[in-house]
Amino acid sequence: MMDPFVTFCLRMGDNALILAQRTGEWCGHAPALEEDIAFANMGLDLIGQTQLWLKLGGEAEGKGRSADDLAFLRTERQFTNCQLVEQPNVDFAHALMRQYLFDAWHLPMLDGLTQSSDERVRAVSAKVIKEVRYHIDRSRDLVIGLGDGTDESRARMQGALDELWPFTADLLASDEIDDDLTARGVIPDPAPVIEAFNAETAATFAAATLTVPHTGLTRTGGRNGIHTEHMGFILAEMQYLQRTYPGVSW
Amino acid sequence: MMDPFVTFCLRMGDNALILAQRTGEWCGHAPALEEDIAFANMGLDLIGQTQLWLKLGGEAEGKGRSADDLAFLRTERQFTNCQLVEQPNVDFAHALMRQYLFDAWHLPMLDGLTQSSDERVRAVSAKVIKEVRYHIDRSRDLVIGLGDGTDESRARMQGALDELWPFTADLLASDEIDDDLTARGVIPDPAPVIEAFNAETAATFAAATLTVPHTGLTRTGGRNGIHTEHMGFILAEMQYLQRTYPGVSW
Amino acid sequence: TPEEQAFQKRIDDGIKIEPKDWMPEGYRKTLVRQIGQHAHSEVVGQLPEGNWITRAPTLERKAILLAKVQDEAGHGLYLYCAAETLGVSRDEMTEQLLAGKSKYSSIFNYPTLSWADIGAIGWLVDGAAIMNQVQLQRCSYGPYSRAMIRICKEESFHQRQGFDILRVLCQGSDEQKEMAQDAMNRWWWPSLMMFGPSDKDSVHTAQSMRWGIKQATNDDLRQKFVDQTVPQADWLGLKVPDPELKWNEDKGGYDFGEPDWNEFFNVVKGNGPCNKERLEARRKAWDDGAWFRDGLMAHAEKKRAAKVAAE
Amino acid sequence: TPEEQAFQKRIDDGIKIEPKDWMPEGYRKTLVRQIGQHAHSEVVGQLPEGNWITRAPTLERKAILLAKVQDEAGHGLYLYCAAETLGVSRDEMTEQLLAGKSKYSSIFNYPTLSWADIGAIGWLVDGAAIMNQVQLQRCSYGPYSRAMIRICKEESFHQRQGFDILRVLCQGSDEQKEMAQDAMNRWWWPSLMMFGPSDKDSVHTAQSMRWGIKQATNDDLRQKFVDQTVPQADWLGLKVPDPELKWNEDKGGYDFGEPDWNEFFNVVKGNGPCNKERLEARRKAWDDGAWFRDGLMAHAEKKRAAKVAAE
Repeated sequence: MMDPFVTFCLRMGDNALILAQRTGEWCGHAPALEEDIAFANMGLDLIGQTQLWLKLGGEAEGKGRSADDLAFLRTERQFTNCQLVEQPNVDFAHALMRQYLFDAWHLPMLDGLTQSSDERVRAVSAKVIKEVRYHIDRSRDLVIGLGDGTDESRARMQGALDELWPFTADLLASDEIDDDLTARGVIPDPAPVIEAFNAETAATFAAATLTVPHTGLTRTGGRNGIHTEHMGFILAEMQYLQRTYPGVSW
Repeated sequence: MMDPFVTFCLRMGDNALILAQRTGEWCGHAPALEEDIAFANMGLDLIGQTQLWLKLGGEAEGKGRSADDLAFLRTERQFTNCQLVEQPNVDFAHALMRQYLFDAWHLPMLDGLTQSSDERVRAVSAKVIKEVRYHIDRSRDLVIGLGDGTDESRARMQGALDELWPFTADLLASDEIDDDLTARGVIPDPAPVIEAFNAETAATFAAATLTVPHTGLTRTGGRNGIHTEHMGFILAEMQYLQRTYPGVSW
Repeated sequence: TPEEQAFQKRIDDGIKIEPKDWMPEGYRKTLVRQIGQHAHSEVVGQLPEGNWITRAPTLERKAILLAKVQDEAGHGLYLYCAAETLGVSRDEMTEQLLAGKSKYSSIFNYPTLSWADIGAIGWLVDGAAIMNQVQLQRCSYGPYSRAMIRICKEESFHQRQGFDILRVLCQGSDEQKEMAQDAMNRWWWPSLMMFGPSDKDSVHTAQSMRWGIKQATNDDLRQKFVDQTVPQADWLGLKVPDPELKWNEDKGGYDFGEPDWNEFFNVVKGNGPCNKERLEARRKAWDDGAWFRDGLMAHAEKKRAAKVAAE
Repeated sequence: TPEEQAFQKRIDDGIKIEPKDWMPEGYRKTLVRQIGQHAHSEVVGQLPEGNWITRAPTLERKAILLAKVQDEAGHGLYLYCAAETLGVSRDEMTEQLLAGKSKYSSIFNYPTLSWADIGAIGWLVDGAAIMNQVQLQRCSYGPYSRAMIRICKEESFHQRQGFDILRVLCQGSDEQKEMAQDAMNRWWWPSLMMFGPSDKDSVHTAQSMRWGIKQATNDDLRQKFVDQTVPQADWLGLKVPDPELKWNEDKGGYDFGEPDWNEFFNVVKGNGPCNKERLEARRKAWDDGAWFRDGLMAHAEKKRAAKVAAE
């Protein structure tokens, strides 16, 4: 088993980093100037969160790896983000739904983490949770507004929900690493986080007139480094400069 | 001025390589199984051509760079392919039109090169020209068939032609490097190549009921390492493994 | 019936059944299903490997991979032709695939996550496929048998190339070895599942064998595959991810663990990691390509009409 | 007319013109055109830099770039608001941009080919923009002047960050220095062209200056920019790609070569390297986003109706 605390920090950091990559792709291409601004801002928050978590992970690991080393010099199987965040920007509905589902887990998770037995985790999550409250207020409003909008906007949001819902299994999964950290009070018990996620999404999708698909299909593995085929392309792009010019400063 | 002969070999090889990348993206996604086969086959020919030209360029350069070194370890500004071949696969019409325009230059160029004063160039082009005759027979037939097909197929082919035509300027360009090689009989005079290109495309577009756009817009620079913004992403993907695991065998 | 008896006698005598010969409806149906699935597998099989064409690490490897994927599309074409001799068109079969009514090999619902996966697919997946296809060369239906003979030649070539990718990785850096072992870990069990469920759970095996469509049982083929592959893994220095794997002197073969059949049936049902992506990619190719197929058809029609008018 | 005289007097006295004040139609039109172009430039300006967000080499640089692009979109918003005070809506201005009737700064029609380009855009392009915007802070039209004051603060921050990217590259490896010099070679002349044609060829300058819309001539601003930038280039160790560049002791400034105005007018006409890509990207964003804007509007309408019904 990998070091649980390091793994936890990498999972948190990788989620933020890969979601930031997808978010950053919208820059200049969003459907309204306000969304360009919001997505850039969200990307900025997520990169800040990446820096905090990966720094903490690198320090805990004790091999001298910086946040940048961890972001730019690991390979695909070493990334532990959930598969949800790597899903492509098929359209803006996918981007919003991906963000909302992530936020719906992220907020109660962070809420639990602010009670962590680990001081460093408390400090990071206290900082991050403020941003995430703002994110979910925005993403929830948009999911409701577009679900309960025109026929087309509802169809697009429902389509995005159908495609992305199976990936929430990865968000809500826990394994022995989590068990160990939960037992030590470093991270919250998964049950209330899942409960909060379910309550949040049930209320929102009801207001949005959207329906959670009941196919039973689940997609998992990201937290253990098993990704979808999109991931390799994300990394090739993200890491290109660091890989091409190794060891220099930027 | 860079060594003219080396530059010429790189330009030929880079054209083939980057077109092969774009061609390879279709694998499994073409509109008919026959096209999957044809595109894979064309990609295969183009990679073979890449190997021949880059090997020759590397040998002429005399710095011990292999074809793989040249393909996987140069950076964007060092690639000398024309901008046409890096244009994206917007739809299959773009892919076919890009291929046809390239073939329409490639064939007369190779025809001239088979008369080169340089024996190595004669040898490579004699081998390559057989493949390219087959390529243009195919791409020409498809351009005509789809131009003179349904309203939609004509509109798509015309759209692709409108977008890609400005890039033919880069294909047909020549500079002092070419002048030097022409003077030494290594490469053909540009005039008959351009004439052949014009005759070929005029006849084909007439049969295809397509019209060359007369905007006067021209796009050039690829042969001197000035690319479109697509190029960096092509290279990030193509070179990722070699950049990530430097110095190993594959 | 006397027809059925004569039919069975031909098969027992090793005489091939040809398209125009009388055949039982069940025989025809079984073949259409099997050849169709096989053809679809070749077509869908382009996708996981195609995923690495633009990222192949050398020009040589890129060329080999392109050639391989081209072969697969070609195999798809032979097989659709073989199925068409039974009175079902390629377009019909394609529609069935896209509607989710016709299956393809479940192995292609796993993602290719590293370059080593391309090696593992060639070595393990094509290896398992060949094991199955070799016996199909003797299939009682002539067109299928002949298609298989052509295909088998190319497949064994593919297997050697896949093995060679892993050989180089296993002789390479620590990271490359790790990449190879990781691929082995992920592809081993799905490859074993390629032979289908155990004979006792296999619905079609007995009848198919009687009809000469199948020459060997799933379990026999699986055993043969394991016996052939484990020494190759040893040679490569890769660990087979099966704690129960052990040489059994008595039977002259390996004992090995049971694949996770829940996973198998789950993937068959459509819940594998890439089922959705694979079908969507094929649907998109088909839908986006409609204008292309229609355009060429319209042009051919214009040419034909012009020719008729000129005569 | 007396109105015109009173208007001109206010301007000469340095009193700002506000939206509700009387103004000559030409003044209004000039401002709408200029503010609109300026707003469009901020919006289109997201694209060349946005091109490197996913590829920024460190987390810190990625964050800075995201913040910068966010600022640009924000500036676009301020400026559209300023223009709206003159009676033209953001949607109208957007339609004009997308129809190719309204321009944006030609500099954004050049591609960003390397990471150093992000540095060069910050240092040179934002540097030139600030030179122009600083004087616009004193523009006679109140809303525009106030928008400029906010914008200038952020822009000078951007310029320093761009300079810092180049500083690190110039102190880095040979390849990094080469990357920086290459960016300098490509962005220098287009940056000089940002001030517009020489005063003698500039149609609007004289009237704009009389109206207090412009406080300095194109050539004066260009000279100031060169004088400010050349020492910075020297400090970085970058060569300015102008063989005619020379310190002129008499005028206390640099002499420098003439930009290629043919290139300039060609790019303005739409024939630059990325004109087509930029406009298409904005058109696609707008068209693909129609369902989003319509959806939110429909929802707001439903909520409003429900509220009315409840009252």
